[in-house]
Amino acid sequence: MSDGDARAIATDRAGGASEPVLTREDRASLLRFMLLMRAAEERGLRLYKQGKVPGSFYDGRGQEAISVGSSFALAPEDRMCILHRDLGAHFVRGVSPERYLANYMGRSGGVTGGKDGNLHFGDPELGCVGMVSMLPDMAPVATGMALAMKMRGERRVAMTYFGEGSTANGQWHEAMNMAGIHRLPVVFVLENNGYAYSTPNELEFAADPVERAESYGFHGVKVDGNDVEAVFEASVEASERARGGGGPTLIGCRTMRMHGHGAHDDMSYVPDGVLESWERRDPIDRYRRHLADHHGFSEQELDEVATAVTEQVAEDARRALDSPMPEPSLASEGLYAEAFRPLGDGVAPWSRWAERKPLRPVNGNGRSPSSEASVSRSAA
Amino acid sequence: MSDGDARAIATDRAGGASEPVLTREDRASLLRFMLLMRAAEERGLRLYKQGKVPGSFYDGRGQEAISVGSSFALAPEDRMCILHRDLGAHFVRGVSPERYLANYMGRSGGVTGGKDGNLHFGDPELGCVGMVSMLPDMAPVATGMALAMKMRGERRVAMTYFGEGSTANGQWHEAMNMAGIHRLPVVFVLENNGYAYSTPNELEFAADPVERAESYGFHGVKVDGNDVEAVFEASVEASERARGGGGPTLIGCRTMRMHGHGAHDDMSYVPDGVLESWERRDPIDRYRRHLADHHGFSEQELDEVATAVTEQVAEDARRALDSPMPEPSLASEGLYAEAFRPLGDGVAPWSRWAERKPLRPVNGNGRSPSSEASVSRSAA
Amino acid sequence: MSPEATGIAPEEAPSQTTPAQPTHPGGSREMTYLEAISDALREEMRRDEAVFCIGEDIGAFGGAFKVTDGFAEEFGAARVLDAPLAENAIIGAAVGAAVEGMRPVCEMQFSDFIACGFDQLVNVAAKLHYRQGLAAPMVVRLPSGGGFSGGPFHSQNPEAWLLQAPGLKVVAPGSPADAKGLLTAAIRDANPVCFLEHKGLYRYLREPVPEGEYVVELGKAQMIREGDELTVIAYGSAVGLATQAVDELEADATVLDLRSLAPLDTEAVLEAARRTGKVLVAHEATRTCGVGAEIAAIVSELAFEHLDAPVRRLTAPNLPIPFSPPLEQAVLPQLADMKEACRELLDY
Amino acid sequence: MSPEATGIAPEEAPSQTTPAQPTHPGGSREMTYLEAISDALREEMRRDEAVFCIGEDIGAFGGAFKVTDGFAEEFGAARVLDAPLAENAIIGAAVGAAVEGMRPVCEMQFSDFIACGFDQLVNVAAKLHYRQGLAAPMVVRLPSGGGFSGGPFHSQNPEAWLLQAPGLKVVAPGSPADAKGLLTAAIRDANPVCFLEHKGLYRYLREPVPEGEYVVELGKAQMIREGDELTVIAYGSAVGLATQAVDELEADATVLDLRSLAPLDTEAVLEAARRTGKVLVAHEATRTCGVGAEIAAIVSELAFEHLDAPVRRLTAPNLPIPFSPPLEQAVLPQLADMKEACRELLDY
Ligand SMILES: Cc1ncc(C[n+]2csc(CCOP(=O)(O)OP(=O)(O)O)c2C)c(N)n1
Ligand SMILES: Cc1ncc(C[n+]2csc(CCOP(=O)(O)OP(=O)(O)O)c2C)c(N)n1
Ligand SMILES: [Mg+2]
Ligand SMILES: [Mg+2]
Repeated sequence: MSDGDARAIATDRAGGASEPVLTREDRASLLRFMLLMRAAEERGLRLYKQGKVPGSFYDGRGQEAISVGSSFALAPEDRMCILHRDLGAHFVRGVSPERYLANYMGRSGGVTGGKDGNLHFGDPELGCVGMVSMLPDMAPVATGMALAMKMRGERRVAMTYFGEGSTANGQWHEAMNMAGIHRLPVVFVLENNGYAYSTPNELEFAADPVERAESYGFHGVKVDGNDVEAVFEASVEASERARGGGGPTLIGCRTMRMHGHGAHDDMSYVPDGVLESWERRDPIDRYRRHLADHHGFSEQELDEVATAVTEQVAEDARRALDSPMPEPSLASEGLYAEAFRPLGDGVAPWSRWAERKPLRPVNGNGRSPSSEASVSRSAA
Repeated sequence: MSDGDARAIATDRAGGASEPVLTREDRASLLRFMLLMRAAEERGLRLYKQGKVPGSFYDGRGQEAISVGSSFALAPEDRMCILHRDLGAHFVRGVSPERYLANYMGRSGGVTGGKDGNLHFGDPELGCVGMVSMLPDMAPVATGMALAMKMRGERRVAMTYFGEGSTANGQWHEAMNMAGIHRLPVVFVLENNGYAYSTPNELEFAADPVERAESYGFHGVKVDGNDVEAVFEASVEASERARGGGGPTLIGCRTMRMHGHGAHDDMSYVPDGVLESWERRDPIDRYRRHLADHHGFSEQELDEVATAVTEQVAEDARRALDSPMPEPSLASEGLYAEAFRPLGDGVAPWSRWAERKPLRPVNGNGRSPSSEASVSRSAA
Repeated sequence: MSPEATGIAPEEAPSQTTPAQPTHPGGSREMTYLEAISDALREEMRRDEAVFCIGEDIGAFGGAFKVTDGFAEEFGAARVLDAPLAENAIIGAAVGAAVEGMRPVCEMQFSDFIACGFDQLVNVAAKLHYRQGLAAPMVVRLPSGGGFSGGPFHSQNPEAWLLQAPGLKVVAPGSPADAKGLLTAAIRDANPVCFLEHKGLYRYLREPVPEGEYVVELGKAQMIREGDELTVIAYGSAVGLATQAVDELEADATVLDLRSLAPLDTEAVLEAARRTGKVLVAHEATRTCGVGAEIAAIVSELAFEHLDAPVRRLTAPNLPIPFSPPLEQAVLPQLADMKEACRELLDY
Repeated sequence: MSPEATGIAPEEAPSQTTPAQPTHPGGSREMTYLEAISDALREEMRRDEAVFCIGEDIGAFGGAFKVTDGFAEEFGAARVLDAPLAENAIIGAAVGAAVEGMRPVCEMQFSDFIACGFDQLVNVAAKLHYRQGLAAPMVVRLPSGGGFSGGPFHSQNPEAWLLQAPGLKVVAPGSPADAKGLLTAAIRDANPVCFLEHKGLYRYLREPVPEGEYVVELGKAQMIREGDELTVIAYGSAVGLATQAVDELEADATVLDLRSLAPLDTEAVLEAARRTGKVLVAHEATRTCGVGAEIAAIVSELAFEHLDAPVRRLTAPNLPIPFSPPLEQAVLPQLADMKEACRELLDY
């Protein structure tokens, strides 16, 4: 499939809305975040092979355009539940490669400080709720965040992800259905990467789950998941719709998981030639070419972005390796919360957000101050 | 809505298959089973009001055409999981009003002998698996029965029911999805009676769940749930499709729950006039008129059917009341099974089944004799 | 048995009085256990607009047991949200709303349906703070217990499942005043709290309950009777049974109402066990790996030298709760069983 | 820590030998715990065409831990069914197939995911025979346990949840031979049996296992060491730890491997408790309302007069299992903890 075909798929989803404006710098950012995700995951995999990562290792190679393109659309006050193939979204929202790598290695400098591993994290300060293993359990959670936003009359959005395999689970259905009934401001990003672990699409469902959006009463769109701007545009449209009270959107991204489910998985179940053909649609290579061909980026400029990323990851890996293991006594801390602390806002690198007003109403339907300040009386 | 309109809805579902043949006697049976359901439930409700039914009381008044019409299509070797609005199906398959009433009263003569109450029963000897409260948990179970049938290459069908409210639950989705993937011989009968307990359709879903069938890769049809022959015809078509390897069908029946969720529920949440308008579409009255107008049944004949039913229920109620309460010692029996015993076949009153061959292959892909004979070695 | 025993019908069943609570400055009013729960919920919804209810049929209908009767009128349908029949979505959405600063109170129509929302409760809600340092202040109300021919799916006491899910708090009031005070504390707590309300007590218990704000700290047991020869440790429906039994036996016994199962007031348990030397643990839930087992293990380990008799458990046996009255009565602990268990220990 | 500790990678970890089993007429072959499970499953699928497997990635891929490696080739994809990611559907479909005369063996990819199929397991499967007299012969395989940085969702031991669901049988082999014999018995049993297989033992334990048909009756504990001063009651991963501890301490101790948790071999437990007067119960699962609590309660009640020391529990505390090695080691019971617990009791 050529670049042109991919575009055709992308416009498939268009609803006539005017194109969101990406500056030159925004485009460089999109490339940079994809490169950052790839480089950080490559580094993580190396650390794993060196025995520095306990447990298992999972990455999202080949799927970088999805998490980067979708999260790039969000405002600081929006909220995310990010999944195991979506490292790029953590970087967009402000997590550093250092904290990602440290988390994988179980170090105290990791986002969870060693309490949880892998991509099972979300930085509350950056408006994220860390995923659990059970799939797709974050779909109801994101739905609940959107419910709170709607109850308070806020122009905000919750966004979450799931693989196509996870759509078989009942919780997916429950979340879609509830989101549809109340037209909640939630954006669901479906990543169809061909497989659930080893299980191919034909054993996961008999009809493309994107098609189901309609039967939940909301919009479903198909985009080329290897085209970062297509994902971005669909996400902008979905977020704007959500903010305007138009309800949820299911964005179905077709892509391919270019690595095994985890590092131990040799993908012997993937037929010959499939990976090779997807390799030619690599989202990073394609976007690099696209920037050169259509947006006047020079090879030197593009190389500079790549070099900066390489250096950043190298430096962050060093720092992550310097981070100590947690003290064993930490294990017995933090079972219960002493008090509620609200989520913070994420970084929103899209230039559009640089100077706009906050999306939360200043008063009226806003958050109850008592609830934010509320202090637990429990003995804990 | 007139009778004519209802017919229009019914033909909506038609697929061009030739009309299944109903004899005059079959039609009398359909009327009789609907009357039997209504009379038995009325009797049950009276017993409840007299304090003879412990716990609560639930019925399916107004929905008689659905359970009767659908189960009437089945062959003896087919299997059912029957729900709380579907007493008619138990009667069609061979349960007596006596055992139904005794079960409600917690007597030893009830189908569960007092272990469980309400409609939480299924007679294993008649090919039925008793429902649980959790909705719609029988959908995966029926799917599993159909899976077994398919694995053994049998031309048999599993049929189950659920209310429209239950379609919001994740298990509904999981069952639909699995049935669709493997094109299993299962017939799902959806009863949209307007409410889940007090919750109206608009708070249950944003789009009619029948429409979802397609997104699971199988047929969905809409029928007038108050037209017994329409339900029957859709069920015959669905069962034949299933037997022929054509996969599941979701039959969506529009109806109205004419009583509260349970006897304690005064239905104050139903807007004025709704019940009255549905009363005019009562499935039993309509069918009686239909038999008189189109099939030459005399008033006397029809009265005779009704009288016989009244007498049968009176007699069965007497016997149920004579049935003793179970011995307390029974409570501690039967937690574990000592050995597996296969389900028996149900009664199949449709004249078509009177002289046909068994649907199970005689050998080859059939049941493993070892598994039927297998004896538990457990200490229990 | 008639339906009002389930608390569904509006008629009132004969009520029993538990010992008076400490007097409250704001005055008090006679309330049933059910009214006390409604009262706490209403007070908190008035006080804090972040508090909202979500569950099946809780809006216009007021809930299967009428706990939220009139709430939709007072607070609007958006804060008394009728949910679709989807327990994982209810609990999962509550987690999401909670981290966003709301204070959701979920109602399971019957506690038995917690099995349908189990994953969100034990994997998402319970572990969130430990794993991510993120608080999820939410309550899951669980109408529990049997005794009215609810059968195997409307009579369960699910507390042991919840206690095996570290990160949840679990409370089980045995009196109207505690029901109000503990629910208030649960709503204000920063953690997911499972609130077990026994359906059999809904309209059976009635006593003066403090008006206005009333908080009972989570994690504190309460002494209902003080005596030196025996301690009966109970919670929920077993508290009344235990009190009645020792009163009728005129036993010199302590009755300790745990009130909170997690955190557990181990100190109060051990103090009573050491002081009396004989312990009976009583609950309605089934036996194996239940609260009784845990208390017996704690007492046997930490009060070993003080014990004058084996720690006994009075519980339902390991069976589903059958429907028919004679079967159900054979399974659920009765007053006679309680008296016999006390007598045996006293005579040991 | 490297991935093979999870049993996922093909490399072999250093293995430990458990005491020899009684010799078997059909001869025996060295197998790991994992191979013994595969072997039982393969034998039963060959013997009875009603037996089939259903689970995620168990077909062409052979399962996350490779238990069904090669099965799809031998038995065809239809009998080694790759299920969609839907645990309630897997267990529910198994119930349906079981009542139809099949013998389904479900695999949960990790035992932690049982929370996602909990409702079908505890409400449908467990209660079916009691309520309806209908047997559902099925097995749910549950790869359990931690020790390899699986984190809070890949390290749990869910047995207490299952034991609080009357109607389920629950087994937890601690050796390769028992893994084979108990799985065979589980498949042939007429009830839903939860089969807890500890992931840490998969490639760690290796011993001669009887070839061909081999059945270990459900509900029978096994004495691993016989001694008079102390009894350590354990199952699963704690059995090896207990044996090693008493051996290294050269203690005159009995080690009892429960093997079945439901039904429980209460007789064997009480015999050992009465004979030795001192009991330690050890398991990896978290503490509150766990198997340790149940055993401690039973022993304290029924062997009270024979006890020379408090019954002690060695378990994980009430915490999720953290990911990072130093944290995980702080939470899971270690050999040193086991030795210390034994020593304390011996010195009591
Ligand atoms: C409820 C649940 N069951 C099983 C698993 C084990 N598991 C982990 S990833 C995976 C496949 C997920 O596939 P998909 O949703 O397509 O996401 P992908 O990994 O392809 O991005 C499975 C079955 C799980 N995580 N959650
Ligand atoms: C999982 C689950 N949650 C809650 C309930 C409580 N409940 C019993 S009936 C009912 C409404 C069911 O509505 P619907 O599926 O439309 O069936 P109907 O009763 O209208 O036939 C509810 C919520 C239940 N039975 N199962
Ligand atoms: Mg996938
Ligand atoms: Mg309905």
